[in-house]
Amino acid sequence: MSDTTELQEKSLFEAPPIAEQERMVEAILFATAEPMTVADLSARLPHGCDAAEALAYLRRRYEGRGVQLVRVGDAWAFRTAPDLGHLMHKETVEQKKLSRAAIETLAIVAYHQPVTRAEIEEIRGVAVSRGTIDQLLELDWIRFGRRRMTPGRPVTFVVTETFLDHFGLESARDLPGIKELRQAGLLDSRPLPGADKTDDEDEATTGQSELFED
Amino acid sequence: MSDTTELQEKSLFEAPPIAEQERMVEAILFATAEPMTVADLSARLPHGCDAAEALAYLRRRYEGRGVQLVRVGDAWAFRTAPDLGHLMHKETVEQKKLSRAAIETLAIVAYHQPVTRAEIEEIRGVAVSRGTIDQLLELDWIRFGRRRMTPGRPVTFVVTETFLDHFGLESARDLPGIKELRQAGLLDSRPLPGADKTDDEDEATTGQSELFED
Amino acid sequence: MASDDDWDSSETVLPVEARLAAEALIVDVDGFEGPLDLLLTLSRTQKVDLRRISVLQLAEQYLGFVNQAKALRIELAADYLVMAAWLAYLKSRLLLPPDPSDEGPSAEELAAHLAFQLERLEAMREAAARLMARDQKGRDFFGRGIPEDVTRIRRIKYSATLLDLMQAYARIRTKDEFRPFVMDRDHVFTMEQALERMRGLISYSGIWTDLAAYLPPGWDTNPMRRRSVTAAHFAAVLELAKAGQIELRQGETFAPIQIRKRGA
Repeated sequence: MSDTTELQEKSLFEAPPIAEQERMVEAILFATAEPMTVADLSARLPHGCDAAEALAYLRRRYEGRGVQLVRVGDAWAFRTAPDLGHLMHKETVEQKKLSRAAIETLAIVAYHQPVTRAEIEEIRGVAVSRGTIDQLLELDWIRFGRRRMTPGRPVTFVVTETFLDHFGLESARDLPGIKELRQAGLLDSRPLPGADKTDDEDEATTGQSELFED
Repeated sequence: MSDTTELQEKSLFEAPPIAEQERMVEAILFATAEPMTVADLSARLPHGCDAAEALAYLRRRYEGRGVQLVRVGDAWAFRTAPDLGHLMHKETVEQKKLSRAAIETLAIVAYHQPVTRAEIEEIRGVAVSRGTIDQLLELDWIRFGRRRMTPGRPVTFVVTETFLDHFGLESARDLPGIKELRQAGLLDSRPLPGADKTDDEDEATTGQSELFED
Repeated sequence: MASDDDWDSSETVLPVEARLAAEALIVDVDGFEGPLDLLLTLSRTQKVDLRRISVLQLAEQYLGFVNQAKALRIELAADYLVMAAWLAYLKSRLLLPPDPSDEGPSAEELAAHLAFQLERLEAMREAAARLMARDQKGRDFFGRGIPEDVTRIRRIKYSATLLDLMQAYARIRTKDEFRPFVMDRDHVFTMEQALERMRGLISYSGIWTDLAAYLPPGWDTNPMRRRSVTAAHFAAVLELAKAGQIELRQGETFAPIQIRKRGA
């Protein structure tokens, strides 16, 4: 017992050299397919290690290699270099084709997050089907965010770390063109002048052919 | 059109530089679900590549790193460096009460040390399982004392520093004696006739008679 | 309802040229994702930046589309018609001089908002395309193929208190030679007895310990005895606390009562 406390105390003061810490982070990240946060790594490393610093060294070491250390939100993971994808045709995962509605909804969630369903519908100008949202939730590309503090307290949607991982994004801030879109005011939620919404929320798909019948 | 054919022909004769081949092998071995032979690798690499040579370079590059390129039969794979295997474990600590048999055995050792196994069994009135002793030894709460100078020279057990630490005692003498136990109501204050005699006999063998002074 | 017959009849009504032009525009109403999508498609025929689009012209194009659909007896969903009605209103507002008595947003504000909506939808379409054109995991880059699982080790930490140890020893010592502690009145434990007992025990309790741990062995099986012994010990610890010998605490109502020696 006293031996272990002594050891722990010693390790509190003497962390392994940074080169060794780098090796450890390398081993841990190589072993997992999922991105790991600095906190996850710290929990696995001996006391006194600086996971963030080790990560910085490791990232530099793998620059230009066939495998790269990439940032995914708050987490880190090794991924093969994108230019070598053609060698991996056997590993390629057959992806379910996403509908245009699903792709657009995903983009809207990513660029406008946190966003409510009503806002998605306003931007697309059409009702969002339950299946579309369900498909994106199932892929773990979007998830529920906080409720909006407005009447009805609607749920919001945000993109996930899995989404960032899939599209090789460090964070949602790195979405292509997001800065320009924001500057152009295209990510603002701008209500229709005058309080009432004229475009009917009621997306009745029932044929109103009788209006055309002469 | 002619450009592409030219390019293809060129690649037929001119393999990518070896550094590039190394990157390719690195990416393939990282991403595949199984170790790969030189033949497997060659099949995936562009024409004219030397998978064996690329492997040799790659192996050297990973020497001393947190992951290593190892041979698995005829095939190659990345594996965690053997000295970092401990990072692949996650410990969870669970609190558990000591079993009744263990705590009783421990109490006997504490009160009667040095004590032989036969003596413990005599006091408890039941056989002491090997597991119970082992558990207490493993906890470092008891240890082997001197051998008793009696026929068979049985080993004795005594309590350890760790034991004293855990129970907040300075020495085994600080254990509450029979008198205190009795006062505390843990022992009947009116022993049956003959009980004292047994007590005395015990004390003689324990060498801790001062603990039991009435 | 647009049946085959309707199609045939419309073919006979309209000259071929007009029908082709209409088809080029309409193609398939189901192909549009709502009126806004249709408006966006129509606006492209203006071949200008969406910011400089003529909403008036767009409204006319849309209304023309709806009229053609009507002539072709194509079934349009309600939202297309709602949009048509709104655009007709907007068109008249844009053409007429502003009414000073009219409160609410001006026609220009409404037109600007529509242009904004179109621009925003277009921007999101482009963003979606750029997103999908990115390198994707499982297609362009890959994660570890042979993840090494983390082995979970469950370490069990055994604990025992001094009281456990003492009680265990007392249990052994009372088994044979001693008569187990039994009161004359079988099921009653008095406060005085508890007090005397606790005075002896308390000096070994430097740490917070549940009061329940102090109850004498053998009193917890019979409910009557358990009640009596619990009440007696509870009263006893109150006495001891009053005398300043121990400290008492309880996390919340009905939570276990814990005691420890004063000054520990």
